[in-house]
Amino acid sequence: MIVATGVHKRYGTLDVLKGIDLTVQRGEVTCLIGPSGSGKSTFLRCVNRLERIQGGRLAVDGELMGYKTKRGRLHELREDEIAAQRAQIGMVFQHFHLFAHMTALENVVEAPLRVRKVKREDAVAQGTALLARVGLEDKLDAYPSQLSGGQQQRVAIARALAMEPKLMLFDEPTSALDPETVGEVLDVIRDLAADGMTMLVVTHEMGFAREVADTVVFMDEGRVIESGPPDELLERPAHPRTREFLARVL
Amino acid sequence: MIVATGVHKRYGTLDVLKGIDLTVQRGEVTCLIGPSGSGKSTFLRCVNRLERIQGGRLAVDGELMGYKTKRGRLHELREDEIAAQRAQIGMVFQHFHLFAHMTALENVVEAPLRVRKVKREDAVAQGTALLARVGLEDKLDAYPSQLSGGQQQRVAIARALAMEPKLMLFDEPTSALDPETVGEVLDVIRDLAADGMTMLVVTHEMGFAREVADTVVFMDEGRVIESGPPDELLERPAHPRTREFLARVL
Amino acid sequence: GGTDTPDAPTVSTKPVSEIAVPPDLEAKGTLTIGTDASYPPIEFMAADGKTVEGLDADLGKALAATLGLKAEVQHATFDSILPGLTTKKFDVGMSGFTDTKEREKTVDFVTYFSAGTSFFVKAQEGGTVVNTLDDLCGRTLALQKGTAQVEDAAAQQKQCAAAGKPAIKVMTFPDQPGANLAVVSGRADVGMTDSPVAAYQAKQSNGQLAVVGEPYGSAPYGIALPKGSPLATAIRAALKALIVDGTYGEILAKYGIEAGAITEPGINQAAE
Amino acid sequence: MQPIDAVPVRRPGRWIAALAVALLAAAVVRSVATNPRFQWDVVGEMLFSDRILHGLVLTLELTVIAMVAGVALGILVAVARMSPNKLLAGAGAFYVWLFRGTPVLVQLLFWNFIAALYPTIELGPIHADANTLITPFMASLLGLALNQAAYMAEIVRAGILSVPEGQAEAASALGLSRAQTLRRIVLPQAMRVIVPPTGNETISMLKTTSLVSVIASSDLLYSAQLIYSQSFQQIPLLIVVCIWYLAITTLLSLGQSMLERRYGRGVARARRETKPMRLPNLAVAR
Amino acid sequence: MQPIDAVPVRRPGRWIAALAVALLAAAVVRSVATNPRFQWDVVGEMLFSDRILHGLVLTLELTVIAMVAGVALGILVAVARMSPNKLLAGAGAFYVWLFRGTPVLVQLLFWNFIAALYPTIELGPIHADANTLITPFMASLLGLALNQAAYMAEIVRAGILSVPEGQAEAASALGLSRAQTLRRIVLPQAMRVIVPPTGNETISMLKTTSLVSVIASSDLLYSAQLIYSQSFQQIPLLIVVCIWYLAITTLLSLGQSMLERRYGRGVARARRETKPMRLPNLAVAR
Ligand SMILES: Nc1ncnc2c1ncn2[C@@H]1O[C@H](COP(=O)(O)OP(=O)(O)OP(=O)(O)O)[C@@H](O)[C@H]1O
Ligand SMILES: Nc1ncnc2c1ncn2[C@@H]1O[C@H](COP(=O)(O)OP(=O)(O)OP(=O)(O)O)[C@@H](O)[C@H]1O
Ligand SMILES: [Mg+2]
Ligand SMILES: [Mg+2]
Repeated sequence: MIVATGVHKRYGTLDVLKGIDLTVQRGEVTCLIGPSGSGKSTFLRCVNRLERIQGGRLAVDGELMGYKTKRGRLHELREDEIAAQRAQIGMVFQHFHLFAHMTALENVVEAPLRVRKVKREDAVAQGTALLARVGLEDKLDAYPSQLSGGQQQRVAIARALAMEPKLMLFDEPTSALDPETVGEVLDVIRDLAADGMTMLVVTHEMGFAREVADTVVFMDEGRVIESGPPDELLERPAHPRTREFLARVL
Repeated sequence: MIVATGVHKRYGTLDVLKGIDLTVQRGEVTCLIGPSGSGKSTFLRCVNRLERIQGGRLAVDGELMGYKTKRGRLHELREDEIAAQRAQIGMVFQHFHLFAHMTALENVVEAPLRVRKVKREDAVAQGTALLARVGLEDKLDAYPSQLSGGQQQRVAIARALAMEPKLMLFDEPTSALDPETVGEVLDVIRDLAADGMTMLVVTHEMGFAREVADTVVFMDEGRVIESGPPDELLERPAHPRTREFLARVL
Repeated sequence: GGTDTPDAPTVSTKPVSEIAVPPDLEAKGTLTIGTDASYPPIEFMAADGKTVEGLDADLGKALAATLGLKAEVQHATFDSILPGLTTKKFDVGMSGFTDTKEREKTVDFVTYFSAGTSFFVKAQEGGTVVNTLDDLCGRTLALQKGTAQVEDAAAQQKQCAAAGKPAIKVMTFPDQPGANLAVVSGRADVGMTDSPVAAYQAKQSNGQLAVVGEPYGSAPYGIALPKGSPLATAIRAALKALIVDGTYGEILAKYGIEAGAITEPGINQAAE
Repeated sequence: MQPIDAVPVRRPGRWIAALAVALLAAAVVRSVATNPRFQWDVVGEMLFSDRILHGLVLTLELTVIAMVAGVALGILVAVARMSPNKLLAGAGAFYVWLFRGTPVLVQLLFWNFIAALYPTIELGPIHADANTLITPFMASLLGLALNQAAYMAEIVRAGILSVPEGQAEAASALGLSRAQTLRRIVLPQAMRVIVPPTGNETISMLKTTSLVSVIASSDLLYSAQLIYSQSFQQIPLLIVVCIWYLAITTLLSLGQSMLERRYGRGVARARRETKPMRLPNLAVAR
Repeated sequence: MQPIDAVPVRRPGRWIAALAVALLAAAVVRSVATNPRFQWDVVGEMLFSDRILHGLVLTLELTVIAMVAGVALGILVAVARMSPNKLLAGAGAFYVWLFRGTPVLVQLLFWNFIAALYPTIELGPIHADANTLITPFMASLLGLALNQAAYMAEIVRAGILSVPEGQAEAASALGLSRAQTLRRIVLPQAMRVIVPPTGNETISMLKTTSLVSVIASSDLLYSAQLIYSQSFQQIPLLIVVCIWYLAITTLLSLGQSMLERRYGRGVARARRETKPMRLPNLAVAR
């Protein structure tokens, strides 16, 4: 589903990603772990082209993100073509970023209505079903400010799912939550995994990674240090840096 | 140091504290735990009179907070008298609330300069020493926005200590931090405890409570359910509600 | 165009001792004159931006001297001069006021000049021709707010309606330059103002404006005083003295407006 | 529960202040009502007179149209200024500089008397007499709206900058286009910051419209001035004007607080509502 | 590293827009420079003439004093409006209503002609002739500053509300008094929100001062009007006025951005600086 080869990303003179090679198979859950500043969020943002990359190739479902190849040369895509590519990828942010002026249901139906041009009644039916699926059937008309952090994050997940994405990206979806509500959100993600959704999850919850991930990838200083099945990588890390990091967070 | 008897607090028609009895001895560390909404923050805010109470008595170091007794009757204190009481109690907030337009050092020296009317050079010397004590000697001139969460919280602690308080209140000082920086702040609080500072700490970090607290108090729905030494309360809770809560967070 | 600044006025400074000046004014020693210095040549600001010049300024100083007073000519907006008399901000108002019945309801006038009204248009081949008030019907007319011509136009409006002619489209501007610009830009067909003013601005406009037709009417200009003020008779007497000794004639000649000279000043002589 | 039955702090300063304000108010009301110079009879007579009402209508027309056009154009200019396209950003900045930098009065004179500079206007196929193309009403609107747009552009820009970046980012991630993001996500949230200063501007505009007097259009204030320039009842007529302005300002302020509540939706926390920002009570003597 | 060597998206709309703007600008400059009706020689001659410079000085004096007084009074009114004391809050709200609701022109006339209403002013021991107590310059200042204070009060109020409550709370917890909290903690942070609209207001004030012409004080604009009422050079003199206003506006805008940077201290995140708010590029054709 995701094929990244030698992805480079620079901010000004700061090299943030220094050649990322990473593959996520369809239907697989991959967890991305690593210290603060290692470039995990940046990589996620490159995957749905919220950031442009300066080198390498990044394809989702066989399509290069942001470019097309014509007569052997890369051509930049237009805004609307990039928007169409993004619409196929769901993204859940650390701080939810729910639209503050819309109710939970309005948040969920906005993109289907405007981007997929679904009929309003269909969008509302789908949105209601999605909110029910994340356990918020009684919060349809609540504004984000009236919801707890865990509830907000579940709305954000429903909002991303409403576009029926092929791939979901999660950027530390539980790290802004208080300890008691973390569980709610992890349950929802666990369900999605069980349904076969392809997911790339940046997380600090090692217990969750161990339980749900098919592959765990450890990044540091803009590079992938090692990757493998969770029980292997988390129990018997090959690389000293991985060991050092795990010692600190576990 | 703190003696609370039957403290009641209402917001409009909502009874938040329904008779809190609690004593904190000089030089002791007390940890306050309990589910969200149980009134932990509210109690802390009553202790330094950021909120008025509607019933009961609350004294710090033998003085009623916000009142004086004259000829057998309670008299409300004037603003400046309350400010003087508050100046003796340090408070550290969950979200730090550093003064955004001041550097770390300016944050720390502000209250000594304005409230204690210390000479500038003395305040700066003391502030520099305090920031060094929390491990931030190289961040004197950094603005809060240039500091990580853990660093900001340590500045907030230094700011409270600069008033040379008799008592320190902490309201979930680490819950807005990312997992890797929680340790920095807990280390500082641990040091304070070792130095004999009297402290009342609202926390979700059970490991920390077990290690540092002399007493752990469990609150629920505006009441103290039980309290005791940490290994007793955390290992063999007497009350079913405590047991249920601990099962969820541990 | 340039700005003609006439030489300093030559004024007879000999007090006429038999004229009785009200005691409060005598005590004060100065005659405060309110004028709107944007109406050349009746009154305008000298190049220094502080001294007011023109007929009213010169005549005002001469009158004050005759009464044994110092003159203080203060610039004020036209609207504010008559209210300023009530508040005692000014002792007299001299700003080319036409003595009208309407104005006589609130103030007294000592008449000192007789001005007709002239029409002016944009100077161009085959431009608008206006000879009489009747020619105004159906045209766009530019006026300055608060002038006597506003009332003339309102009266003529009724005449046009009575004669079954199209109405006048009146545009009333806050100041005379606005009205002039309306004529120059073709926004208005014709403007109407006191004859001396019309002649002066035609000269100043570098050939952009032209006076057309014959002046009509001969409305008296009056020096405005608070209603019932005892100063009125004193001013009239002083003015009479200036007419007799020739100072009056000299001042008018200086601005080239001898045509409007009068021989006998009166009090409240508005035409019916 | 042991009740708290405390003697409140005595605040003599507060009582003295209250008394002073009350006395002052009474004195002002009495003096205004009894002073014959205010000529309250004339006020009553002129308040609903035809000329005043006609002026009022023009004032309202100009205010509404100029504000609507000014806000719309202001949004475009703000967006242009913030555009990544250098040319557009420059053009937007120039617009704001030029129109904020020159007095509305001059702009009104310019549009109305443009024929004095350009007797005929040629714009490609259009070829027209300037005076027929731009009527005085058009000139008023052009002058007021183009000027207002420059001020609104600054207000809108501040509003847009106040919306957290995450909102636009989340919209992009969902596949919304830039235009949709602006219209559906950013602007509605920016409104919270945009509405209060726009209220100020609208109330200002109400009064600014009286500058159209320089092109001989009679708004509320100029109508009154024209009347008192003949009848010399300056004070009562100005009172009439103030009464109308105050009435409309009151309505506009009500409208503003309704809009503020509307766009505050979902922003105020539930618990915030019972707990307004408390502020030092500086002016009261202790 | 495998470089990305992609063909950029073609944006013909952008090029056409650039060309159109450039052509338009060239046409306007040419036409303005060559049209004899602008009388550029007179503009050059009058730009530094004494009367214009005197008017300019009065304009600047009034703007500076009225803005300083307006801001100071505006802060007091805003604090009063937000006070827990009902009386003070009511007085503040009334002040804003009254002064925003009446035109500055009327306020200026009121102060200048207060003698028409109250020939002598008696305030306890003070007993003075209204005309000598309130000179035209005083009247101008009173009118402009009191009016400005009402608008500033709204701006300051919005600024204070924008400071997170936690800031004032942290200050209280440290034992700072209410006055200290306001002065040292709340206001400095509110400045970020207060400065931009105050810039708008200052630039407005620059032009509003010309209303003092109703009380015959000669500011920049009125000086020009007095000159052209005699010399008939209306157009070049208005151009002179615009040049001066534009020059001062430019200086004020520079001052504003310096202040904005000063009060932005500590607010912009380090990483934000390299990443400005990106906005939809609406106006460019795709
Ligand atoms: N817009 C930007 N401009 C400049 N530098 C940036 C920007 N975004 C990120 N960076 C820098 O890139 C590096 C990687 O940041 P990134 O947010 O990807 O790390 P992360 O692994 O997600 O860390 P965390 O666990 O703290 O979220 C950091 O040094 C960061 O400061
Ligand atoms: N200012 C207020 N106005 C109204 N209700 C309030 C206010 N502050 C707190 N409450 C209510 O009081 C109750 C106790 O709140 P408090 O913040 O003390 O809980 P807490 O134990 O600190 O919870 P948490 O762990 O979430 O911080 C909650 O129901 C809350 O909604
Ligand atoms: Mg990250
Ligand atoms: Mg709490």
